[in-house]
Amino acid sequence: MWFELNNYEWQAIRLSLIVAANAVAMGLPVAILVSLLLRWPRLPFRSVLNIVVHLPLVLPPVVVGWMLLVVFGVRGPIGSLLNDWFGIRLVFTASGAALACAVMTFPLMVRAIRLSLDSVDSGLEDAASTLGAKRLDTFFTVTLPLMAPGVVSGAITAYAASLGEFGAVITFASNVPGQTQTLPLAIFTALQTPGGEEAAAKLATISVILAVGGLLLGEWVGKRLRP
Amino acid sequence: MWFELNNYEWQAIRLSLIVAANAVAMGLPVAILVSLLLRWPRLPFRSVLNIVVHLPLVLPPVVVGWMLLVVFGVRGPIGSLLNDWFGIRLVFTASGAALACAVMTFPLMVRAIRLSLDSVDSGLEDAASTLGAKRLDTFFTVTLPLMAPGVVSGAITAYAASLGEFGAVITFASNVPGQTQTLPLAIFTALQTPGGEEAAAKLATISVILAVGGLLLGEWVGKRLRP
Amino acid sequence: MTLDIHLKHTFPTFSADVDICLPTPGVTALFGPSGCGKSTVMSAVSGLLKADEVRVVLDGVVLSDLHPADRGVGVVFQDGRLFPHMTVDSNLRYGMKRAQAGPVDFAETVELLGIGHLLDRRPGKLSGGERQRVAIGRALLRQPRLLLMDEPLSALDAGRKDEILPFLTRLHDDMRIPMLLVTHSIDEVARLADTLVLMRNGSVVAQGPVGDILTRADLDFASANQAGAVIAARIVSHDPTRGLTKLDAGGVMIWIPMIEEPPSARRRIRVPASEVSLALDDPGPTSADNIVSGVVLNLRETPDRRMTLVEIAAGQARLLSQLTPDAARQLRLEPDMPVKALFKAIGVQVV
Amino acid sequence: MTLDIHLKHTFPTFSADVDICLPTPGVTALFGPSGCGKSTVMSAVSGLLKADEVRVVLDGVVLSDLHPADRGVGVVFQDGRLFPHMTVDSNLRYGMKRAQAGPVDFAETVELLGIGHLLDRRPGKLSGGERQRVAIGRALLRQPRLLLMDEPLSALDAGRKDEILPFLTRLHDDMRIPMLLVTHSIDEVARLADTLVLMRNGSVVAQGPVGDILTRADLDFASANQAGAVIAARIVSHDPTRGLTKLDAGGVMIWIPMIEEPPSARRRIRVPASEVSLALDDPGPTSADNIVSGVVLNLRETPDRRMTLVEIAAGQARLLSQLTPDAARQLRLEPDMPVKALFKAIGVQVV
Amino acid sequence: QAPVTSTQTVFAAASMSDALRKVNDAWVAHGNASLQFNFAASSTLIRQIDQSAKAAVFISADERWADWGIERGLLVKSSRVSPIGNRLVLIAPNNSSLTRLDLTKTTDLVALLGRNGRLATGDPAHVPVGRYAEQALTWMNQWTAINPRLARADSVRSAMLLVERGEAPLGIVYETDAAVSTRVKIVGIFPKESHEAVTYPFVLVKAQDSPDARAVLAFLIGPEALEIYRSFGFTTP
Ligand SMILES: Nc1ncnc2c1ncn2[C@@H]1O[C@H](COP(=O)(O)OP(=O)(O)OP(=O)(O)O)[C@@H](O)[C@H]1O
Ligand SMILES: Nc1ncnc2c1ncn2[C@@H]1O[C@H](COP(=O)(O)OP(=O)(O)OP(=O)(O)O)[C@@H](O)[C@H]1O
Ligand code: MOO
Ligand SMILES: [Mg+2]
Ligand SMILES: [Mg+2]
Repeated sequence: MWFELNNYEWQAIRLSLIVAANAVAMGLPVAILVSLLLRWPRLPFRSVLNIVVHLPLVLPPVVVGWMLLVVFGVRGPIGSLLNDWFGIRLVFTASGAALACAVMTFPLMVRAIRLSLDSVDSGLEDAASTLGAKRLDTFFTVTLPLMAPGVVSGAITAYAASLGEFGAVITFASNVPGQTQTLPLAIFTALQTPGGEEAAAKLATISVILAVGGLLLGEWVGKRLRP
Repeated sequence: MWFELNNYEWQAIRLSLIVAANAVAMGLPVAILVSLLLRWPRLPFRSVLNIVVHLPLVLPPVVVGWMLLVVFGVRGPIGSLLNDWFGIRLVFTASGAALACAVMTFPLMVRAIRLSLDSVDSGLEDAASTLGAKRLDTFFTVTLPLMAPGVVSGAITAYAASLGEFGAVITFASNVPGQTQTLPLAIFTALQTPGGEEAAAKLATISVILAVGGLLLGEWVGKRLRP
Repeated sequence: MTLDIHLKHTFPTFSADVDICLPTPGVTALFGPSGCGKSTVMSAVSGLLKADEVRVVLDGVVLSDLHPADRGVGVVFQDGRLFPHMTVDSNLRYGMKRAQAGPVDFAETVELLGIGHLLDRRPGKLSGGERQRVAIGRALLRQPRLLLMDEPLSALDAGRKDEILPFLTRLHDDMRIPMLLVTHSIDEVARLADTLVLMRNGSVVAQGPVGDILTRADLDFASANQAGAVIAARIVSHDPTRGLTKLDAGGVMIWIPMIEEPPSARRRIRVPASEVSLALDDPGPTSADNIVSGVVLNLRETPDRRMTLVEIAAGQARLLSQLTPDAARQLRLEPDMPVKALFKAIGVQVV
Repeated sequence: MTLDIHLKHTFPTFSADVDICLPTPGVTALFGPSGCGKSTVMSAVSGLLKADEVRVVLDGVVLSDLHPADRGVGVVFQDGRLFPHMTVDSNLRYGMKRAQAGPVDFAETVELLGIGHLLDRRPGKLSGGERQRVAIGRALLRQPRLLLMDEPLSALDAGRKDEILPFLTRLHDDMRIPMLLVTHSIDEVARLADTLVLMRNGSVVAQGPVGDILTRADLDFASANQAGAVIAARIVSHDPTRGLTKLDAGGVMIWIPMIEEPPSARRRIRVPASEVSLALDDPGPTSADNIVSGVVLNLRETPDRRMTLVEIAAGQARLLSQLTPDAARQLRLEPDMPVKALFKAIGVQVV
Repeated sequence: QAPVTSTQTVFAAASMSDALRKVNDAWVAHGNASLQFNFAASSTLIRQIDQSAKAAVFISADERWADWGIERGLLVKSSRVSPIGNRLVLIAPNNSSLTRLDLTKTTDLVALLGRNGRLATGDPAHVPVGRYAEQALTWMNQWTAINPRLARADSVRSAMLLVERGEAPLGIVYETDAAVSTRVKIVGIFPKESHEAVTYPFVLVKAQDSPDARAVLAFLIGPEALEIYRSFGFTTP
């Protein structure tokens, strides 16, 4: 049957979902934080941060994967710390794939969140502070709910883009079936094989179905959040 | 010198800028239109359109390039029409590269624009209509300026992402130095060549500089547009 | 000619069912407690509310068949709705550019509203009252054939109001632009409106000429200290030494502080019931410039028994006086009894 | 105890330089034309305006050293600022949850503001006046130690105002919460405020007890028909048959419509100058329930020469009467002359 | 022979780009019009030719895609030659304790990898170097043991990067790539018989077959070009 899936394909689906979900879960809080930082006009090195945030968007995915390897590899500045202190190795693991996706989709999240953040009426935050809410309290009860459409949109974009992320994942996490072989890697592998078009089409269809699920969820949440 | 560029590299820079600019120029009006359509809740096939818009985000770039090749190739349904009627060939041309970038960045544009569009106060559009402005007039004088932050953000995201777009471009437009070899393709080619890392790093740096120029322009325009 | 409004609309917890027929040109005040549906009526007339059932006819033209942009209706929204991305100048000119040339002049309007120094500013940097004035200007400069104003003067000080009200009156008198005005101020009603529509809970409780409605003791106006007589008058002569102008109000001579109008010009005046004292005999030297002899037409005690409203016929004019029920008893007032109505010249409002 | 406000701030085209010292607890009205800087002062006190120079001291506590959240200041903003993503209920409880328990009761406030049926709704679906009432409720329930209200009643009808004003008075009287109130209504000033600050163009033109300021003829109040005497009075007795209550106002007996207060309770009353007529002799039977003998203290003609304001001493009380300059001449009024001040019981406002 | 004045396009595996640019310089020096190149993965290139891209010559990094193109009738079968090759080598990071060893059927690569180490190479599913590695490992009877320990990269360069960064203690790459890296050392060379010869097939594209195209192909496999390939480390017979 056309829609029979082999074991590796099931694994790829499961893995893709896990990786995409983890990428969003990892990236979103940081993206919110960075958006808030960037909103603050007197932040030192503001433009540097802004550039760094956008790097993954600008550079070819393979280069990003390459840079991740340099930074998060066992010999990299962060990777060696993670390895020495916690025994965490990211390369060749699903967490590494999620990290690659999180990094690649990070600029998309930040852009969406900033867009919403810019449209938050600061008068409402002011009102909250006269009602006794301190900075964090105001953030969680007023700012965050009002910027929620951007957060949701950013999360959904990141989820969808993670489902399609190829270059950075294969470079950083490599293509280990069952561990880091997400759907796009499986699709790519199929395409690189003479006669693999049908398998590729099947996997691409699955990818689209997974994404549509996320989109619908996002639209639904977005609608509920709108005041 | 480290920063001496050969002819091909200069061409890649020029081409990347042209391709990115064209991608934005092509994609943006359509993205605005589609965003407006999607805002209309009773649009028939609304969810289908929504899914189609997001496809390029979800699918691995190579697959998108592949689909473009099938649709816009000289044997494809649209490609053959363009070829027969106007003698336009997109595959293997700079216009094709721009098309690939436009398609790949389309979901990003639509998402940004919709986010801004959702935060436009419809009361202001109402006010415009009582002042004698018809639908299009209201759109251009009220809605568009108020959603401008999203349009600008979408354009900048698309520009930056176009500068980094690899898979779809190399598949659909191929990697012809001076014609379709944009910066990411040149970076890829350099990386594939033994000892090409330095050249790749140089090109990546240039890519970042070009992107930063766009980002700064975008921030500047965005700031001027904010009421 | 008339403005007819038929509206039925239901919100989850509120429904409006309104039939209003108003003479045009004229100024109609919509009056009623918060949440009674005034803004809802305005939205329906402007075409912005997609009401369940709505028919608006202005002088034979079925407005409700037209797109809001084609209705030629100028709206001052309760919540301002200035375009935040445009300067004050662009806001003001927005409707003007899209309308045919009309009687409302840009320079004059800006001058009168005192917003000349704000033209280059964005609405975000205006004070509340400044915003409201710009909103009024924008609606006027749109050269409307019908003006809808939802509490247009609520954020303005008395001085500014005193400047704007006569301008609105002139729009009405000279340019014959009909207006529908939501206000909570009986003073504005009296000074501007010909017709009063009293709403409550989504329906119309009373509608009619301002004079009639304001003197009806069964409505809330009397107890709210807002009753008064509105009388059409003609200028008879000026007395510069005394600083007074004599009016003929239906055969009764009434003195008011001098106004700059040629003799025989017609003005409407309002004599608030609170200003009018009653006496049985000539009271001797007093500060009341006007001592009008009349006959008690009727006495009405308000439901809360705190006030008696006495209607007095003097010539063709009707005056209203409000007093304590006790004073009415002391004077033994009863219909057809002759009385003197006393009131000061400065108590008379020229509207 | 006092509330001291020192503020210097410059906007591109406007600068405020304000020094205000107000007695607390008490209600202070900020009064002045649109754009004169009232909201700017409010923002500085609440801490939301990062002013060039600002020092706010409330009863010895330097508020301006505190974060806005710690100032304990309840604010009713001119532009509402309800949280659009919360229900009315959550809006109301937002500040309450973050404050210590206090004297303002949720159920009572909701009841009084008439917003009980709106609790589950989002602000986007409220009428203008409903929004304003929720904003008032939110600020009150925050249990403030200082209440700032920027035109809190502007969108409300007279009936609703009449319900809310006494509640605010009670907050002031019973709970001793000081208030700073921006309003354009002299009626609200008279009914609520002890102290009046008159602003113009970013500076304070006059400040002092309401009674003093309102009777000053050099200010705009007189010409705007807003002058009046505010007098402290004590209830002497009730006369249920006549429906009147007798007050002792500094030795002068004044009748007002009956109020439900025990004898010897103290109330402030306001006698608008427009309500008071003057006569030289006893006028015979008249509707004026109050005929007070007094002595002319002084006469002031307004700059526009349309009105003469006469101050009359009667016992310890001061009354104001406004008349045309002509009437003043006719009566040959001059200082120290004995006169009768006539006014109706229903003309007296209990504030 | 008369110089070629028409623009001829060569579709070539990306790893050939530097060498081919040099060859083009020589070609131009003979008075011919400069060649146009399209560098990408072999699979991408042949698919583009399938969509009637105007290529004169196809240079694949992998015999399989040449076979596929010939089967589909895209390429001129008779023109196929494989003039250059490469050697498959085992590499380790510079600081590795491994010393040069002879790779034989008995070399225990799993032991060399240590407990958790992975062997980096191209994905055998589609990257040529990975397929040669699979053959070699199979020859050594270690494929089943090593397969789960592979780090499958999308190109030989990515595989080498994993070794350079110390993520993988061992890698299998081409000699040409290992030669230019200063951070890896060649630990062993796989014997010729352990895998199919690493060759780069050059084929004419049927749709663009012309005397000019044939002249280009002839030059690309001619002695002058071969000298250039050698200088880049490719082997020639
Ligand atoms: N953000 C700003 N930038 C520049 N000017 C401002 C800004 N905010 C207020 N102003 C100006 O400062 C002056 C005082 O404003 P403020 O809001 O205090 O007036 P206000 O007394 O509250 O007036 P209103 O009764 O109309 O609300 C006004 O002239 C206004 O135009
Ligand atoms: N979008 C809405 N959804 C539900 N109810 C609404 C909506 N808009 C208004 N209402 C309700 O309809 C009623 C009438 O509203 P409307 O705005 O017409 O009142 P209004 O007379 O203008 O009051 P105000 O003087 O307070 O502005 C109110 O009870 C209000 O709560
Ligand atoms: O085509 Mo390669 O050079 O084996 O990655
Ligand atoms: Mg309303
Ligand atoms: Mg203000």
